Amino acid sequence: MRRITYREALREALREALLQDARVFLMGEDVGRYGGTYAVSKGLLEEFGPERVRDTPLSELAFVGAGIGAALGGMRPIVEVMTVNFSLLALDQIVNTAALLRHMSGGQFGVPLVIRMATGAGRQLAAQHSHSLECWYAHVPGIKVLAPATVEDARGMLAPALADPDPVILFEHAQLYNLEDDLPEPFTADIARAAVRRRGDDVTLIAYGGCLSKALQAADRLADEGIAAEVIDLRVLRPLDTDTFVESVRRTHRAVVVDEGWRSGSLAAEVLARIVEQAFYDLDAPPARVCSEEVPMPYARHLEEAALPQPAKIVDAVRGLMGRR
Amino acid sequence: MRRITYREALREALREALLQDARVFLMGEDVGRYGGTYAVSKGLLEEFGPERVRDTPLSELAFVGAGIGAALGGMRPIVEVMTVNFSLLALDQIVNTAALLRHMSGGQFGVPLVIRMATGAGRQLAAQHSHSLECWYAHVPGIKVLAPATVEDARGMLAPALADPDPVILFEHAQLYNLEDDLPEPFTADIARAAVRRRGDDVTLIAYGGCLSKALQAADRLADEGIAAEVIDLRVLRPLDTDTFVESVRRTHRAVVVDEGWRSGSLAAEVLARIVEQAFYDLDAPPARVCSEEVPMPYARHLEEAALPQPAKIVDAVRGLMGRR
Amino acid sequence: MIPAPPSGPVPYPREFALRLLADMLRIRRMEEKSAELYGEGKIRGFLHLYIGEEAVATGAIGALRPEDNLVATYREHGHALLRGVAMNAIMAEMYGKREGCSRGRGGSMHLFDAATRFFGGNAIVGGGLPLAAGLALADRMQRTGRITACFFGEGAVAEGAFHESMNLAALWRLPVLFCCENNLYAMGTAIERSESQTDLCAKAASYGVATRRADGMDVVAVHEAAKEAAESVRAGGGPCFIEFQTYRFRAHSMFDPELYRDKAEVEAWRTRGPIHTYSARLKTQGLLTEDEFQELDRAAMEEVRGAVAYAEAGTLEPVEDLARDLCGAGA
Amino acid sequence: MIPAPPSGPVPYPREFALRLLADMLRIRRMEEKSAELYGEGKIRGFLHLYIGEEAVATGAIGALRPEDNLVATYREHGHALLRGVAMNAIMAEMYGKREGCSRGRGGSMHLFDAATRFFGGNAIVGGGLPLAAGLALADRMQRTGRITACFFGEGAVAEGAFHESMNLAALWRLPVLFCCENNLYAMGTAIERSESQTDLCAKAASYGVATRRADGMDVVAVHEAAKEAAESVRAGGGPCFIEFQTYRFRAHSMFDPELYRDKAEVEAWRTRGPIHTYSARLKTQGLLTEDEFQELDRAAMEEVRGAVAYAEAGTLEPVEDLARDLCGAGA
Ligand SMILES: Cc1ncc(C[n+]2csc(CCOP(=O)(O)OP(=O)(O)O)c2C)c(N)n1
Ligand SMILES: Cc1ncc(C[n+]2csc(CCOP(=O)(O)OP(=O)(O)O)c2C)c(N)n1
Ligand SMILES: [Mg+2]
Ligand SMILES: [Mg+2]
Repeated sequence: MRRITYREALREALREALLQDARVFLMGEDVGRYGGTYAVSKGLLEEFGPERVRDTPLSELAFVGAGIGAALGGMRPIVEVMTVNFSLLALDQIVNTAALLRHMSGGQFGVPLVIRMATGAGRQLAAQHSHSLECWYAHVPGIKVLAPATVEDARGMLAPALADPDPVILFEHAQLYNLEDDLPEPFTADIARAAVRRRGDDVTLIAYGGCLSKALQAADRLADEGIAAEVIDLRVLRPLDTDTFVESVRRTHRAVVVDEGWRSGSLAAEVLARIVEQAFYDLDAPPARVCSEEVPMPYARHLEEAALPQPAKIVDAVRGLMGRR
Repeated sequence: MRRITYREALREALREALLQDARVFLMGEDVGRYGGTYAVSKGLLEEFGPERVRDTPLSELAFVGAGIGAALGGMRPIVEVMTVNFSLLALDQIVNTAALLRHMSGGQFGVPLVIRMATGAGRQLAAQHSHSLECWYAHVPGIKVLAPATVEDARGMLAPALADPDPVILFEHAQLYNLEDDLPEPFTADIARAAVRRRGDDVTLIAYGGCLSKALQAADRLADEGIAAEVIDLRVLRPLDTDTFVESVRRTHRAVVVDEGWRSGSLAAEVLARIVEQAFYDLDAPPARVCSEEVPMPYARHLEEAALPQPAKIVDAVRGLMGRR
Repeated sequence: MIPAPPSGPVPYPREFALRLLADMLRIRRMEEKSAELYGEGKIRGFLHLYIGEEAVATGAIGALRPEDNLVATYREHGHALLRGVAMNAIMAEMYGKREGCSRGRGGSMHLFDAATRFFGGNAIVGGGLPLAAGLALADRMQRTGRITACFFGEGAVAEGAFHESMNLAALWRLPVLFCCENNLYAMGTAIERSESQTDLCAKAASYGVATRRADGMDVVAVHEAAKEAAESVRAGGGPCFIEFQTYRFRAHSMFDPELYRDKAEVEAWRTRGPIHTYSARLKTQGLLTEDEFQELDRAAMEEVRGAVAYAEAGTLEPVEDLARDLCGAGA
Repeated sequence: MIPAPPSGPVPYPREFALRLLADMLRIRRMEEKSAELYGEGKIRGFLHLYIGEEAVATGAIGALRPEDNLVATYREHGHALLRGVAMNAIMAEMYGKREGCSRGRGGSMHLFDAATRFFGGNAIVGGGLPLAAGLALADRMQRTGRITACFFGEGAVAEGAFHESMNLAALWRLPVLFCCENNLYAMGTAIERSESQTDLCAKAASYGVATRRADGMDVVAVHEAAKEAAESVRAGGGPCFIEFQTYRFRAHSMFDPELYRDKAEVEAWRTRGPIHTYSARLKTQGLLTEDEFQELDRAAMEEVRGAVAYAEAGTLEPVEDLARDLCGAGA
């Protein structure tokens, strides 16, 4: 049991991977000399050298594609795209090559690649630097999408992601890097199942990434009102672990999905759809969504806060489901 | 009343726009000399010249961005991206500039741009040439997304799209270009509402683009079984005209959403979520989705057919809802 | 090796010569204050300072006409100011106030101003280049006689957007003035580690574009290069690319620990500082006295004080207006 | 102006000289048959013929070693065949049969073969270049001594992917042999209307990459250029770019009405046809008789007949296996 930050947990995982497997290398903008935009890879260049901790030019399309090629060539690349906002420039390689290659080649060529990127808003970085597009990636067959929301997952998800024979995308919410928590030993290293972060029988709150803590805060407030909320952390955004949240909703008969993405076409819509498809007759009320307002993220703090999901909005949504307003 | 093809309807609309507004020009790969990949712009170069029917190099990111700049500069560009598959290379400009600019600039800079692209599968073009990513675009605030599924909409949607002060994306399903139908005079030119394409009281089938005809075929077969299906064509994918399909479902108490996109995170998920959020207590059964299988589109015809939504699958889904199997 | 500090006579009438100095001081003082305010939490988000690079925006924008278009990056405070955006509106924007030039929606990285055709403030590296090509295309098709100045850092040269935009602009002979601010680093990445060809003019020339190189620490060299280039672009000679060799004195952003360069290098470049070397030249030429310099500096600080007061007194956009301006009127 | 047809002595031992001819004939006959089968509806989707350009793949791939990597485009039937993919497997793939080299999943544009390190068949223009850089990076890091040959058309040069990949390969001195097949058109767009700089070697040279130009209609010129380039790449000299000047005799794809070029131009280029000009040279040199030519041609047609029979007899992937190979084992 050690107390470390999410950032340190990610760094430890990277260091372990670099130490244990000579095929592993880290590549991306400013991962080396600069120490990583979020200081995640700080110190790794000094320890592993510029071949294995490789700074790239500003060329998202090419270095992500090069990561795919290196994976095909026998390496186990970890490509950092800095933030999801810039990953739009690399989407063609991720979708049209990485995701399709194995199936399209009749099973001959797999792409054991890990792509890391920061995601999300909350630091007043405004419209172009605050996207949450996890749902886009979670839509694509052929890739796995992970969203570590805890220090333990930040530490534990990389190894199984690297062991996976297919492309895995790791979304690190920018608000979590400074999160500090106890790291259990041994820590779980699972990339298949969702996790129940809090038990409750009255309503199921389903969240992931940066919204998990907001759901937990909402659950605390609801407890004061005598409402026992179960909180589920999706953890794996593709393929979704439907059983875990459907089982919970069957028991609580109510669900609120919390998602930092824009509401329309959000991952929350997919979760909601699956709940309805599989637990319709167990529902006491229509499942609800708490998502971001459908506007580009504004710079001004009060506007950004108003645009994002907040514990109070989650509490209100639950009250609505419980017929308390 | 004239009988023309979807392709001819698009061409007439383009020609009309070029004739009526000197600010309008068409730009894209092979729209000129080649005559358009799908022959939509055939003859326009000869009539309007290379300035206004402008062939571009293979540079999706730059010529879409140039379209945005030209719109800012006072023109009314129509940019053709050939197919949605290649639009991934231009997504950064569409999302990070076109969609955000007006809000991010405090209302100072709007982008009156129309982007046309072919979408969808069905011609054995395999994994990289068969995407249906309308749902990704429909997720983004600041843009409008249209899906003309009829000859009338192919003819009527361009003018209002050009009149719109913001970016509008027109998805033309590649299977529709040869569709022939009567063009009513006057034709509707609406880009705000969904359309009821067939009346029925037993179940609501909701589709768009290339899936509309499949839903209508399914409705015919269902009629033989004594099931009266209402068929709704979404037409506008963003902002969704929720009222039209919710009103219908309130009446039929059952809904099946048909979408060529991959099931997880599909636009169908959003439609389903809205139905549940707004008509939960009117539903007699959980709404269902008929989407594409979650695999890269295979080349072999029998596999492609198996991967796509088909009338038979829609009929089965409806039977399921009606408790007839 | 770092070249000798800019020197030599300033070939301008006194009034214009002093205006260049005053403008550099206005940018410098505004940004020093911004950094301070960032420390106090009055300004948030990312803040990219232009300190050390002022000669580039000052000399280059001085070569533009009021009707021209300007496209900049996230390091654009100086460009906005010299383009004519009021310091009050810039400061209010960084405060996130409704009186800001983007109504508080954009912040430091997204300054916009329709009145001066300042198309912003783009936080996607290379994102402004296609836009500039498009603005120029619109001007060409409408025969406006305008040119579009597009500023970007040397780091953007590695992006596909640079390549595609240069080719489009050259192929269609669009009136774009590509202003590359080569400050040797992209965040922590030195140009040697991002470009196989570090001669950026050679790179740009491969598109068949006219190129120029100028000492970005010398406002005179910058202005002369920009003037000639702007003329050739305006005359229909097609796009022009200028590499301004400059240096960033401060960190990339307020989050940058600056592990990638040593203080000595920064200090050496400071000896080439655009403001003190230029004022020294003006003095030796007898165009400027120390008192006059102090006067200009005081005026700049006065303007900054006024801007801060304006921003402090600014109001917040009501939360109900969050979705305002998402769509245009009649949409 | 179209250069004179390739001529001059063939500097190779008879066996190798004839193998080059035989290989060009194999590609030609295979594709002529494919076009026929497309007409019959046996092959569907897109079909991009290489007819007229055979000398490029033949001469260039002949310069590779079995352990090298090959990355191609959607116009890759010939590359796959000469890389060693059985014609049976290629034809079966175009038939969409399970015996195809991609199990019928890929079709004409997505031929793959792990055994010969043929990384396919990419239908995104420029999409293969980053991949090639990555394969080369893996080889560099693993000291395999392999090189990666990457084929792409001149149209891809305008894409950002070309720019970013050339820079990465040059910056990191990766063992990539960039083989640009300049057939003067990208679908209907002539190179003059897509490149501000039509001298593609000048363009590539701006990345500090070694460049070569060769007559792509002359298998000897192609082979010599590729051999030297491959050697320098293998020796660690960094990436090399070769422009092969060639021409597409057929339409871009089976959907192309060819409105953008006139028959006369095509006819003129046909006089430079890689097969008849080469066989004529061999004959004048006494390395080939008409009977021997007919023999090679018969053999090629025989191989094609066999491949068609194989494809016809092939089986369909059961629909239940639609999702097979979506994820790897242990995923
Ligand atoms: C497409 C993209 N990739 C990465 C980033 C993160 N980033 C912001 S500024 C910057 C460095 C840019 O350097 P340069 O172009 O030289 O401009 P400078 O900051 O030196 O003025 C990076 C990598 C970004 N904003 N956009
Ligand atoms: C990114 C992208 N844009 C557009 C297309 C459509 N397209 C397919 S081939 C082609 C022309 C490519 O020309 P070139 O690179 O010269 O190769 P060639 O076909 O002449 O061999 C185009 C525009 C595509 N496949 N990918
Ligand atoms: Mg820089
Ligand atoms: Mg070509």
